[in-house]
Amino acid sequence: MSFLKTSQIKSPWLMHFDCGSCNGCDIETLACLTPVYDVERFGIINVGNPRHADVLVVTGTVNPRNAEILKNIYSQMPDPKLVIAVGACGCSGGVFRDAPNVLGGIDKVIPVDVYVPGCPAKPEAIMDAVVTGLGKLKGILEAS
Amino acid sequence: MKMLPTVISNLFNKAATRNYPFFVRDPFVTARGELINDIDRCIFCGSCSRKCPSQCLEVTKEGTMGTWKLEFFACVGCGVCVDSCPVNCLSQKPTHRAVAVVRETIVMTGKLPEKPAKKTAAAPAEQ
Amino acid sequence: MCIEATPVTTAQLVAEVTKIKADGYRLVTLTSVEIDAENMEILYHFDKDLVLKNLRLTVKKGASVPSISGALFTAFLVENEIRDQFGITFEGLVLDYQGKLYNEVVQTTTTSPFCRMQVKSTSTAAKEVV
Amino acid sequence: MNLTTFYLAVAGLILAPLVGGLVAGVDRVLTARMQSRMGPPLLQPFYDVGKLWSKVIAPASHWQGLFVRWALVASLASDVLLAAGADVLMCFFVQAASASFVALGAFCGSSPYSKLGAQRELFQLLAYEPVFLVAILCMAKVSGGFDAYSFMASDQPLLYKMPLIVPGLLFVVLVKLRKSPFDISGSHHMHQEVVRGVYTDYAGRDFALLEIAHWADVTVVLWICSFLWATSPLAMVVTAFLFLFAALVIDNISARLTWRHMLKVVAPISLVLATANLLWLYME
Amino acid sequence: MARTVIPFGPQHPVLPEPIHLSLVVEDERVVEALPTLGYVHRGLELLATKRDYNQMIQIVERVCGICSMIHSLCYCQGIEEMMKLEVPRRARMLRVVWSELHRLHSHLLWLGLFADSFGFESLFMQLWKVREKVMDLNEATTGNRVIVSVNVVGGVRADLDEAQIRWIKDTLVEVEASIRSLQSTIMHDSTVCRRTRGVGVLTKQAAYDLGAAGPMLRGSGVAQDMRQLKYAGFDEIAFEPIVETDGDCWARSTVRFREALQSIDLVRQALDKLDGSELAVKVKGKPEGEVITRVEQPRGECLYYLKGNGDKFLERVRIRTPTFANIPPLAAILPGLDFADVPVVVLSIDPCISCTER
Amino acid sequence: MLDAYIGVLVLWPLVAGLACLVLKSPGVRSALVLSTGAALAVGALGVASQVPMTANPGFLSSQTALYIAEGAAFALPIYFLIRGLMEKHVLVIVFAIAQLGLAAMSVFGLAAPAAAKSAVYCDGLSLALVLVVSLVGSLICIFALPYMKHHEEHLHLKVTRQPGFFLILLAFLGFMNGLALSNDLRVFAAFYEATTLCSFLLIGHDKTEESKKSAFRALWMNCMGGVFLHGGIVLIQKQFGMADIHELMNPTLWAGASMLPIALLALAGCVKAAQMPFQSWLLGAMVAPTPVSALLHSSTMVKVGVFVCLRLGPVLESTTTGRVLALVGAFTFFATSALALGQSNAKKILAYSTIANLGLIIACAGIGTPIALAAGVVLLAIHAVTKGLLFLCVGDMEQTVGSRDLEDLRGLISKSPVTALAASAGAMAMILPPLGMLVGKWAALEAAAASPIAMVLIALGSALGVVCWVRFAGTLMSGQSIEAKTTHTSALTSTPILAMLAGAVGLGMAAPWFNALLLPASNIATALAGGWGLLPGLFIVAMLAWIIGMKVLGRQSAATLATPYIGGLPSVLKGTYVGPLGRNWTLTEGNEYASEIFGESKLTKFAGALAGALLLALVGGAII
Ligand code: SF4
Ligand code: SF4
Ligand code: SF4
Ligand code: SF4
Ligand code: SF4
Ligand code: SF4
Ligand code: SF4
Ligand code: SF4
Repeated sequence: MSFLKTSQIKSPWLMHFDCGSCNGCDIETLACLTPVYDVERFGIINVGNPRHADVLVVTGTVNPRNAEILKNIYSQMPDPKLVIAVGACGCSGGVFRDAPNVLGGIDKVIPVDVYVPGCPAKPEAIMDAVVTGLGKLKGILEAS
Repeated sequence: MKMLPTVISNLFNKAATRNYPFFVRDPFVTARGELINDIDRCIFCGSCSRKCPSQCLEVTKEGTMGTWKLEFFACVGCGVCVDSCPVNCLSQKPTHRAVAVVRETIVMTGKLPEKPAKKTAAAPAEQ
Repeated sequence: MCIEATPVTTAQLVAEVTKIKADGYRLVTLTSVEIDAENMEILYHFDKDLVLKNLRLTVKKGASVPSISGALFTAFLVENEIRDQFGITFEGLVLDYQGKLYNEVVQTTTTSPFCRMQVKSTSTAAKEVV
Repeated sequence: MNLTTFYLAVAGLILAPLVGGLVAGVDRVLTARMQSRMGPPLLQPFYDVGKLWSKVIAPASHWQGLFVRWALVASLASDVLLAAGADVLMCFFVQAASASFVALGAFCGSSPYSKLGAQRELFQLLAYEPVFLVAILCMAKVSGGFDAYSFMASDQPLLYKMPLIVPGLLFVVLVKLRKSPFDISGSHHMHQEVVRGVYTDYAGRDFALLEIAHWADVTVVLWICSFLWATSPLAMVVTAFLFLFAALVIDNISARLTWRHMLKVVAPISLVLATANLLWLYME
Repeated sequence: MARTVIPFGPQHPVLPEPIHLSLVVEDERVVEALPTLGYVHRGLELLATKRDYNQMIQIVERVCGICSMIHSLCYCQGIEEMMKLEVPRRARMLRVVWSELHRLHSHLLWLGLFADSFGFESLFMQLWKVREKVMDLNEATTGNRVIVSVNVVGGVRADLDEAQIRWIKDTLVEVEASIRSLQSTIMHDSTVCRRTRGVGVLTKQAAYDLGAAGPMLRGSGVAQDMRQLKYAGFDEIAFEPIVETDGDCWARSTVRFREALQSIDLVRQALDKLDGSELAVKVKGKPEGEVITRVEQPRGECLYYLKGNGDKFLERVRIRTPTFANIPPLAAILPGLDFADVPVVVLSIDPCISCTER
Repeated sequence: MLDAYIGVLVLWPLVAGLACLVLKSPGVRSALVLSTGAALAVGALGVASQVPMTANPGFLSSQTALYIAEGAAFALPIYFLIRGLMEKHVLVIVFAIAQLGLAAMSVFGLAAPAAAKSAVYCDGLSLALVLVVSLVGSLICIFALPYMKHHEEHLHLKVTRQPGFFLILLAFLGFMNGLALSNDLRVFAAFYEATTLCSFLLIGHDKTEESKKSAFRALWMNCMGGVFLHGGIVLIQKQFGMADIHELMNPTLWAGASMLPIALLALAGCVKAAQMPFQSWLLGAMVAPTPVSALLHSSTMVKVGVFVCLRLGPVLESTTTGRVLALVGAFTFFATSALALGQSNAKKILAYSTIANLGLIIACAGIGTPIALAAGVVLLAIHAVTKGLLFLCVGDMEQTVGSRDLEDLRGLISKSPVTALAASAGAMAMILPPLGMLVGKWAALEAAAASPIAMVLIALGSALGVVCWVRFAGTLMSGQSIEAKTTHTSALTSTPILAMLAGAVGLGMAAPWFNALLLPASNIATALAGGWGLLPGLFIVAMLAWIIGMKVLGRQSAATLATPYIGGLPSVLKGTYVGPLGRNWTLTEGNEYASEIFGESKLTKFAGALAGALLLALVGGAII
């Protein structure tokens, strides 16, 4: 693959959005950045700005209010982009599926590329998800 | 300035990083990871599904066959079902379940206990 | 088993709260409970030196209750929450989210001047509100 | 202009951004190590730029593309000037032009964070520019000329005569590298109240070019710092590295300050020190 | 004077959680501030109508992942009070162990985020590095790193053996040493003090009257901590609330820092008091009546109001979490701040919006 | 031929002005103004081709001319005195009387000085001023035509007051040319006073309370300047008995002599150039209609002050007086740049920045080396064009938007793109290499090598200037898109703007070739050996950047724009976000002025005191 394509896989900038999570998954996502897990090994930087992000990591359940935000930031990310739904909540609404102000998982609002089960998902699982997502991206890039 | 010694010692000591996918640490034996069902032993009593706080288990019986369905992506891994199973056929691996690119439900079927058990392969089906 | 709580009426409420505050209590929170199809209960929890003192107010659903946020600024959040969840309106809320604290009702028209409902600056807030 | 100058200029044009990229790589690896992490590969900054280059994204303003390219041209021009041994003062002004374009582009953006970042970028410019200028004036005073070659020609390290400008230069390096405590207008991966400040609205290809411009800038700044010990090319490299290293250490042992503090305390102090040095040179 | 409106959040890199502040600034000084909530609201108090009182344990644990253990503790204590259950001593002590381990990891987490809010990346990294050891303790002893899920009505469902107790004690020695080595940075570093001292001051009177909770209250000089109520095993444990008097961000962070060390001590005390009693008592019947329980979470006082009517579904679960109490004081100190200090001050209340909104 | 050119330069405007007064028709007025512009351009270029030169045109060299000049030395102060008495303005009265006293002493008390050898002396410096007056000044007068029409509509005047207004405006051009060219101190002084008069009348033109106040403030300060000037002249008359400016500016003449007269003249220059602490008259003058501000108070008249100082340059070189003057200038540069940063009133920004740049030129004058003087001349010329451009732009914006506050001009690019872009370009021309102002600043810095404190102050001031102008341009450009509703601007408005823009950019880019054009005497190229050679290279780079930029711009203008990043809250309505209560709230923007650091009142007091002390040192140093 050309340098440009390789670099797309070697530099996944990540953005985390807490979409109504209980914080359990948030702190595990954050833990990925810290010395013991250090995802910067894969070139991952946690950016706060959708315009710079390649990978959107979403934790938590969707409610009508944050669904708008989620849609907005997703649409502000440049293509090609990956979405990772973290935790039972992000995947399906988890334990809160039946709560009155919960619409369900992230895929109710935006397309999800990788689902990470767990409550909370372990940092290792989140790293697996990024690797899986990049594999998917690589496939797309190679095909193009 | 106060952080200087820490920073310098970090620089000259080994990094705290576990090089994860290339180096995997042994899991803690007690860790509550992936939920598995030894379907041969399951009596499809439904106790697990009634107790599950996430309501992600569904146990149904039809004729001589029983079905045990787990919506894994809603399971919170609390282990309540494991504790409640009368025949201890449920258990949790110490490792986490692999990530997936599609959301799937685990469906397992087995014979109801009256007759001698015959196993059917676990068949994951897409939702 | 019931918790100890002094019953109050809507009319007495603010005076009672002011009195409790003067005794050195502070507001912990309000709890709203549905008692039957028509009636609601609002419990006011106060604390002083780890001891709770409660007021119990019974009102009709959809009723309007005087807000105590004028006397105790900190009540504004929970009163808004109760309005969101149980539809009880509070008169004289210092910061009124108009039933939209948590729940979404998207409006696309208003572009009212910014922050009519501003929070006052530190010292005055402490003084005026307390 | 003779042929050698021309070759040097071309070398400056090509090498300076590469060096800057490498500096960024070293920066990230060392920073990670100081934080007890393994850190990214050394070439990570290049991958980042490659990635950004291949991203498809709508611009936040029609003008940004223009200003990004102007900033890049100005940054590269300042490298070329320096490589060709031109007047360092002019080289500095050209580089300041680059910073101005970056801020201007940010002003044209649509996000309030971008604009706040632009304001802060200007305040930073205000804080470090005079210090940097005075440092260059000191060098010129000692070496007797304003061009880069005369800075490099002195047989005694300039540092002997200008110890007091070191804090000032370090301040400049910290600002230019966008390092704590002066990553005020936009830091790179740390979380900031202004998100990424001046960079908030730049994205995709524009952002990649901006990054290259930034590399070129970093090279110029470190290069000018290295004049302090310009007895041999190796000494210059070592000096530049020491400045970089010091900046990284400071980054890792301090919290971010506010622009108010920078303008009211840090900038005046470093300027007074630098001025004192200048006056001292005149007293001699 | 030129005014700028800054929509701050709900998605913002410096806010760990979705809260929105509409800030009006002049020269980067906040002149008006209006918070907006609702981005994490799930309505889980109302799930009580769909989940029985046992299943609700898992739900309330997820009011917030960070204090999950203490939420379920509070809830279980309420149910136990309604059902008049006597929790065995070992279970009560184990509850102290895990709740204090939670406090410890929460405070380390917070100190890291706080450092991050004023741009001190390496301090953040260092603190989270230390915290990983505590997470390992959680995972090895309970089965999960964050949501430990150990409480059941009537006791606990996990136990510690001798080897584990020894291991916990050893690890805590390391953790304590690492934390202490960062003490001077957190409390005395000049750049840190620049960003925290005198910033976001809440006076003792204001803190009390505005209903502040936890370190926010104690940082302003009020010595109130729900652990003084002697719930769980705290009746047998020597405990004094930690108080600072400055009322600024520095005081709040110092309170939390000292509490982290105190938690280590409390864990040790509780471990030493483990006896051979049961882990849980048998539960019979259904909860009935009205009860209020209060516990101290890392962020402050948490209050549960539970009402049962003899059914397996509770009639009302009402949760007042500490951050909920700290939002009004926050709203009161925002105006007048430097914009750069907004995240620092917001972080200084250790905001946990997920529990605020439930 | 030369005499004819000079005649056109000095007399034509006066005649045209009088014609304006008599023939009140607007059409005729426009024709007169336009033709004056053309005539002045011809005259100026004619003179330019012959520089350096001397001449003795009759209307300047005859005894009559000298009588007129001496008469003016009485007449003008008497007029001021009368106005002062009517207004009971003590300071005006005092200074007018002092001027009268000095005039009397000069005419009756001392022996008449030897007349100048040639009545006209024109070197690069004079030529620069003549070019500025004739080209920039004329363009501003043309711009004033539609502007004043508009202006009077706004004010709902029944009877137009434009004939008188244009008389003064045009006459002023003539006076300025005369001032630049005359080589006799007495004639020079008469023109100097005449500009004071014009300024007074024009500031007070609107006859509002505020304008009256400002006019009188300008009057008393400039009268004070006049006192310094006449004081200097009297002393020179006493000391040397000479009036030939050219000969007087010979450093050997002054070796060992008292520098007091030079200090006084410099002081007069400082007042006219509104240096700290005399800046307030120029700020007050901003109440006048914008062409007036542009013409008198930024691009031309105030240049008289720096012109005087630059003239004194050779004498000042490496003297205490010179060094102190350099400090005065550098300090003003720094302090007023800082003040400009704290302003949101666009005209005030321009005013402060003008004072600042004049300070820089005065600093060059104080340094007095040939290269410094050359830098000063470059700055003088380029500043006039650039600042003139900016003033015209602000004038136009003011009339399109109805406010002169920078905050209200935000996003002007989408309302009136031509003006906004021209203004932004002007702002850039103030700070960017290789454009002229920066080249001048750079030369000034290198020239200031002898004066470390001045260097530091210049460094500070230049950084402040960058901040101020980038923010200025950024604010105007802060709209998001290129597509815009163009408001119609009359040709008489846009042509001067575009011409000035071309001038500002072209002149700046042409800096490398100034040597040949303007400054044969002081060869700036050799003085700045290595550095100067860079400029053509930079010029090429700039052109390259321009081409790249235009291509990109062409491509970009088709792109659809992204929604703004605002924490996930952008609303479907442009310029709003979905905020509290689920409503759309307006996204207001404002600049930061760091008012606790750059606040006007505090800073002015402090800096004014310091500058005052410096001026005392200037005079004191000269006496000792
Ligand atoms: S999956 Fe579990 S830990 Fe994650 S947000 Fe949901 S409840 Fe919290
Ligand atoms: S064994 Fe258990 S699950 Fe089966 S019927 Fe009996 S009580 Fe129910
Ligand atoms: S582990 Fe918990 S959530 Fe998962 S299936 Fe079992 S009971 Fe349900
Ligand atoms: S409780 Fe055990 S035996 Fe019963 S259905 Fe579940 S898994 Fe099967
Ligand atoms: S400061 Fe600039 S060069 Fe350095 S790592 Fe960050 S973005 Fe790259
Ligand atoms: S590190 Fe913390 S503060 Fe920074 S973006 Fe992540 S959650 Fe937010
Ligand atoms: S304050 Fe609430 S959300 Fe935050 S950690 Fe505590 S319980 Fe959890
Ligand atoms: S707005 Fe402009 S044109 Fe109108 S009256 Fe005022 S100054 Fe004159």
